[in-house]
Amino acid sequence: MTNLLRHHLFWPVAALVALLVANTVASPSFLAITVRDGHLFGAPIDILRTTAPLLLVALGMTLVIATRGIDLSVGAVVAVSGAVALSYISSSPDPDSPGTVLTAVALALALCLLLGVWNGFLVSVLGIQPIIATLILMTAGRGVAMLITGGMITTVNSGPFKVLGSGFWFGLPVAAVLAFGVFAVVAFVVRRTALGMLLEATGINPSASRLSGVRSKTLTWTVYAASGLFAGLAGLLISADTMAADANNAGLFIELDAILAVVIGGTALSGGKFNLSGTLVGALVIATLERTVTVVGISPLVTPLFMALVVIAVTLLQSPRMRERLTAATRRPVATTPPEPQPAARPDSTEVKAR
Amino acid sequence: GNETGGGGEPAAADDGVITLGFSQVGAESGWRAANTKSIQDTLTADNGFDLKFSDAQQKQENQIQAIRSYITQGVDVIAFSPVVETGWDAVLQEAKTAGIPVILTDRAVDSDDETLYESFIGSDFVKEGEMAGEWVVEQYDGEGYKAVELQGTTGAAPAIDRKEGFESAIEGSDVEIIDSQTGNFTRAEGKTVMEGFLNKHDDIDLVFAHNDDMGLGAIEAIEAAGMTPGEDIKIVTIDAVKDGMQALVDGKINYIVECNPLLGPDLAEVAQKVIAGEEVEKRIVVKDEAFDQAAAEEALPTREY
Amino acid sequence: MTQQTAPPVVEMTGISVEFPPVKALDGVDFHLRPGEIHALMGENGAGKSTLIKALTGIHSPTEGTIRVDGVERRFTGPADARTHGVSTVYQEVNLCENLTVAENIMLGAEPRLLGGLHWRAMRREAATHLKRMGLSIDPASSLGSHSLAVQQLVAICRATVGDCKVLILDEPTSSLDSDEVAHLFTVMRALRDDGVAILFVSHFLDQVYEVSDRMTVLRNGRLVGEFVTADLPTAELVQHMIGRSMDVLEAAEHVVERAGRPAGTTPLLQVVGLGRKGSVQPFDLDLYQGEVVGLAGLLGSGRTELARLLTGADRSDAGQTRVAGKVARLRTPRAAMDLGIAYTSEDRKGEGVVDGLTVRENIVLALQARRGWMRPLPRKQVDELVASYIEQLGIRPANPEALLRNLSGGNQQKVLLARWLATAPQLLVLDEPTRGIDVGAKAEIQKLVADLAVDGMSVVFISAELEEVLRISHRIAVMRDRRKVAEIDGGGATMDQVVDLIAGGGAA
Amino acid sequence: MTTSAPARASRAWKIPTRLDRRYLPVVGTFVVLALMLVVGGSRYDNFVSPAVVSNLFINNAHLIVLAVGMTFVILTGGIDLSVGSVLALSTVVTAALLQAGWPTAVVIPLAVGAGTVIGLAHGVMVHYFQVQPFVATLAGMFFARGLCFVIAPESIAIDDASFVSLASWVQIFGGWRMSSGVLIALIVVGIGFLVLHFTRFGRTVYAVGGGEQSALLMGLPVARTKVLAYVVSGTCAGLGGLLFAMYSRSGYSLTGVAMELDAIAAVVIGGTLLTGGTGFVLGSVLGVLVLGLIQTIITFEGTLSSWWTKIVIGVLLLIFVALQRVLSLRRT
Ligand SMILES: Nc1ncnc2c1ncn2[C@@H]1O[C@H](COP(=O)(O)OP(=O)(O)OP(=O)(O)O)[C@@H](O)[C@H]1O
Ligand SMILES: Nc1ncnc2c1ncn2[C@@H]1O[C@H](COP(=O)(O)OP(=O)(O)OP(=O)(O)O)[C@@H](O)[C@H]1O
Ligand SMILES: [Mg+2]
Ligand SMILES: [Mg+2]
Repeated sequence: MTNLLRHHLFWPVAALVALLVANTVASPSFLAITVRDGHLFGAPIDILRTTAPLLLVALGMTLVIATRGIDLSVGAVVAVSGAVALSYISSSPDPDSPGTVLTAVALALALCLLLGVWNGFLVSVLGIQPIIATLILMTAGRGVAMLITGGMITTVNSGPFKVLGSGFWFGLPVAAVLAFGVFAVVAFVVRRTALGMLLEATGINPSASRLSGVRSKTLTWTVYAASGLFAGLAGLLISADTMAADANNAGLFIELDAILAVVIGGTALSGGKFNLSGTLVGALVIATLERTVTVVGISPLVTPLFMALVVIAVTLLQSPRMRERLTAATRRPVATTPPEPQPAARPDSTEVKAR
Repeated sequence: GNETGGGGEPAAADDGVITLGFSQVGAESGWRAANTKSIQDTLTADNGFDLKFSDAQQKQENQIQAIRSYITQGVDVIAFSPVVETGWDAVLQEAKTAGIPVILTDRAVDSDDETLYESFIGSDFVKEGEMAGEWVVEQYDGEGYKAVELQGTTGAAPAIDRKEGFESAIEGSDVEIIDSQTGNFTRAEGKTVMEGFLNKHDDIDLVFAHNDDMGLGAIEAIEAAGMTPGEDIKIVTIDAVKDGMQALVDGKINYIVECNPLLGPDLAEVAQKVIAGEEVEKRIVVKDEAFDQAAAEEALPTREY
Repeated sequence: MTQQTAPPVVEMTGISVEFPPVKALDGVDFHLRPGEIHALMGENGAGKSTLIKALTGIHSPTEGTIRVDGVERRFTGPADARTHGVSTVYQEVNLCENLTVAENIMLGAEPRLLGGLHWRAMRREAATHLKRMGLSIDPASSLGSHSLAVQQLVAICRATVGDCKVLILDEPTSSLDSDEVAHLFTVMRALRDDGVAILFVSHFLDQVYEVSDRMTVLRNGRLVGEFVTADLPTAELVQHMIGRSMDVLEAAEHVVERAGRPAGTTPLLQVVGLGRKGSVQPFDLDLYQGEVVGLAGLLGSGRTELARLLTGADRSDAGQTRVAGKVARLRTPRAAMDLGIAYTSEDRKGEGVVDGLTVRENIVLALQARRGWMRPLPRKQVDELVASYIEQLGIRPANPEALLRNLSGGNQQKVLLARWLATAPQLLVLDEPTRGIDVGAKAEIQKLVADLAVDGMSVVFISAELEEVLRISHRIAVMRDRRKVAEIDGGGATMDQVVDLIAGGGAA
Repeated sequence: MTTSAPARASRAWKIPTRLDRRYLPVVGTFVVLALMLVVGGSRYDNFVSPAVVSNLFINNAHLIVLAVGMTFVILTGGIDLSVGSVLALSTVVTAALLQAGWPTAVVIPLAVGAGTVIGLAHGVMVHYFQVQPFVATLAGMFFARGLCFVIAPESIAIDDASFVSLASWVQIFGGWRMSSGVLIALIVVGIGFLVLHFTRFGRTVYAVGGGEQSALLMGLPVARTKVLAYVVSGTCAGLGGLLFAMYSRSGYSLTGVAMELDAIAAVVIGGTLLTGGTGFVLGSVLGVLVLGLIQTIITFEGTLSSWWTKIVIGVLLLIFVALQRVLSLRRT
């Protein structure tokens, strides 16, 4: 029990479960999943699909936050990505050809990667504080997206592109498969290579890391680029979802949701130790929370209030102070054995000479 | 002319060119972009205008600042679409003192002093909601329809007014709104909210969306749930942008009430009249049509936005 | 001088502190009397700092009582302790680098004018405090612009401001040189004579013997006993501390092969006219394989700066470096690392430890960084490596997964050393590597350095402890006023000779 | 060995104290601001006129107050995302209560007090529950916005005579205009400056930002200081709301969306480090003026489409930050 309570994912998972329970109470068939045409359907599947873009953005955000940074520009990058891809498709003679769509996707992702590199440049080379560096792109990026679409919502009809939004692979929504797949790959790479540790070291003590030979600048640069790329992919999923590129509203406030997901997942904004599984749970919590508002039927007037209370509840329960309380209440008496064995051989030499 | 000296007295249109300062709310939607385009395309040098345009990015303080700046620059006419209805007395008073006439577009201001502005050109949001509601009642009254509502941004004037209009129109009929949630005027949120509704209720007959975009999002959700929009679930929206009209023609939307963004010509006309010293109407309600499928088919080819 | 009869001003009985699963203190009794300097002794990780923190309310003991002036108290924190006359200088320098020296000293007891801070008076008072400590720095300068040693002295100044009955100094002398130490001791004695009770922690036994009246020894979180300094021979003290007799204690005197450096071969590192404006004047230095070169100098003489130029931590703006005969540009620590040059900073907290990572991660950090992120060290290899260093250096707790921030100061230092040893560099630049390390481990490290040199590693060794430098070095470069003023052979050098050079009396 | 002390002394004092490094970012900001005025003045007629400069202050009085509060929080190493929402809440409270006929003298302290209470809640969450400031204040942001909607979703005009007369008080001297809002804002700046530089609380704010653990071990009242910093920020947001209500004579629940970013940007542009411990209130004021000036340039440009507006704001911000960075980097 104690171990369970102390586990860093306990409260986020508890929150997720609580939300699912609330939904099921409000709508008993909530958890039901049906199979239609070999595909899975139902609210949980919807949630997986709506989590997808947020998960991608939060993934990049986690890495950025690990290096003590923050990326406010992801929302704008989402908008740019959709705008580029859809503008390309809609202006191409054959929107239905896979070639067109692939080019559009590649174009959008390349541009977003570039935007990420730009952020990385400002932060790691010019040394501008991350929040301001990315604020620049947050403002200008949306302008660029609007410039591309002319401020209108660009709509396309393209079979291959629609697959991204509403297609199915292995019975699951393509968006979810993609996002969770990318997430898994990145998590694997980060944890199986030394990348995670080096990122954490950079975030905890940049000067010590530098002296230890960690290429902090390159790493910092890389995570911003990655964040841009993931946000770009998220932008494609979002625009494919409605087959429309809305430069004004696509990804609006997604940076806040992503940061919230990261924090709910137990990663501190002060950098250092990060926790990708926590981010995953955090993203699911937020997507479910949004769904809950509709299913439970909370009036739009009190929705922000409701959100605030949930966030406050989760963060308070997760706070170190509360954990202490809870673990103190459930702790077994500590064994009174000496801390650890004496080091085996200890050369008994000392310098006792007076100066 | 492009007088910038001193502020104070407006430079009368002695050279025949009217300098007009226009402060737009922002560029929050396709509708707004069309609105901006209409104004920019109409108030051209060819038509005898020198347009100064600024985008307030949805911030009242930016808009007040822009208006003040127009006053200092001494434009001939100021026009703007207020971000909010209230809070304009002080700055409008300044414009009045400076002798610069003010024209409101799209959204009204809430002020006791009607002399602060010359005219208000725009749609009547309550009326739009009513038109939508009336059509619904006319079509489906007596069938016990259960409706869900996709609201606009919480607190925004069109959202409040359209809701009010729709509700008042369906009063007395047996159409019932069983759920209502905000979709923030966007397709993406319209879709997610509709998904939620579909999870929760299995007896939805009708969707009333405060704009086309949310309606289009709802269509996606309904299709994904394996139902046919326009048949299994009827859809009524407001705005009549091109995409919405296309959906109406395709039978996925059943009825659209127009909210006309093409205010440019009206604005140009009123501005000219005001400068010429002619009397103008205080309230110019832009004629909003409503389209069913047949009307849409006819209108779609010439749709500008 | 000791007032045997005076009732203790601090009386701690049966104190236990736990950091599950570690029991850092187990039923420790401790008494501190007014007008005495009381040394708290023990190995790294024995629980000295923890005892101090338990007293001042940072850790709350699970058992035991604390009485101050006869009244039972549990302080809520340093602020509370201070209002009751207990002032503390903790082990790591805990001051605010972004504030001025004056603020760091006076904040909390600042002079006021019309209800606000009286800056002029504050600076004036701070200046007098600084002077008492023998420091003549500008009180209006920001603390961060000063070296660690100066900061440590400032921290001590701060503790003596206002009326304190109890002054606690946790390893205050770890980065001071003899000059400053002497000054500090004068101040401490003066305070003691005024009736202040002083608790003093140090790993320098000679200092302890010089200044303390009484000592309490801890081992493994348990009390060994309280002794009158004069009555306790050094050998016995060490035995109490490390828990075994000192038969095997060999004089560390000859740990280094004092054979002259291999002549004729090209130097491993050859530096000509290397310098940096505002930091170190251009200097020449040759380093041969298998050689230990000590840097001697006063506080602020520029030893650290020189070391940083050698290792790419700072960029030089003049001169040339050759590594193994080839011109090398050491623009970053990474570039230096790739050439086999490693540097441990003297600033353990700021530039050394990555305190949020585990012991294991800290040890492999540099090695891993050099391999690049794509080639992770195999887990098995890491575990073996880490285990061997934990054993070799006596790092405790011997748990590779412990967070570094939970280690005692001395053990953190050992981990840092392990990090660099793990990279097996050709040239290792050690800046105060034995800071805060206990007697046993210090000798072990000295021996290690000597062994490494025998195996062909070159070492640059900086220490505030001149004796250590003398003992270990083949050659000693003497620094004064940010200039290299002399280079002498370590074998023949005597203490007096070096001191003379340092102070500026010798040949420049 | 006695030679060492004087030798060291001479060296220490020799280091020239031209311009304290800490002031460089602020000076940088100031220089760039001046530069922008000059460039603007040469590009647009009437740009550098008393009217424009006065308007710069009048339009941004509320933001100045927000930035002052934000400076306190950021100096401690925290952040306050709620200020935009709290500002909105304060305008809504003001408008709603005035509409309900409450006297101005009661409404004003209530509106400001609402901010204080929310700030206090943030402080308690951040300090006692160790919730990260970003999250605590993000929750506060939702909470305040939610409260706005609950009180009144639609905008409420303020026509209370005494409030309007207070709001429309303007002093004019030769082209320069000073509104009551600007006066209040300047007073707040003055108080903020005095508090930060001449009180123990103020210096402790810096100390906490420099290192919370260190400040704690130095025996400084960290808890109180941190909580108080959020209280200051909350109060400033409440006051900012009041100023905004005076400025716009209305209360509206959607006011100040994303205004926290403006406030943060202003503070950071003004040379304050987000990691805490370094920065100045006056820098933040300069930061607000920079943002205001960017907006003014946009208006004067007069032909920018909505998207170019955004892009130009971004580019100006970039030029600005880069210039400031270059100016303050030239130190050693
Ligand atoms: N915050 C903490 N969490 C967990 N363990 C801790 C913590 N602080 C100290 N310890 C453990 O308590 C023990 C005693 O540490 P302490 O710092 O008191 O040693 P010390 O005697 O001061 O050693 P040193 O001479 O190295 O400074 C060590 O084993 C250390 O790992
Ligand atoms: N007593 C002092 N007065 C003024 N400045 C000092 C003093 N002591 C040190 N400094 C400052 O310390 C810095 C140089 O210290 P540095 O660390 O390079 O020397 P060091 O020889 O390595 O001494 P340390 O023993 O502190 O490591 C300079 O910034 C110098 O201004
Ligand atoms: Mg210790
Ligand atoms: Mg040094």
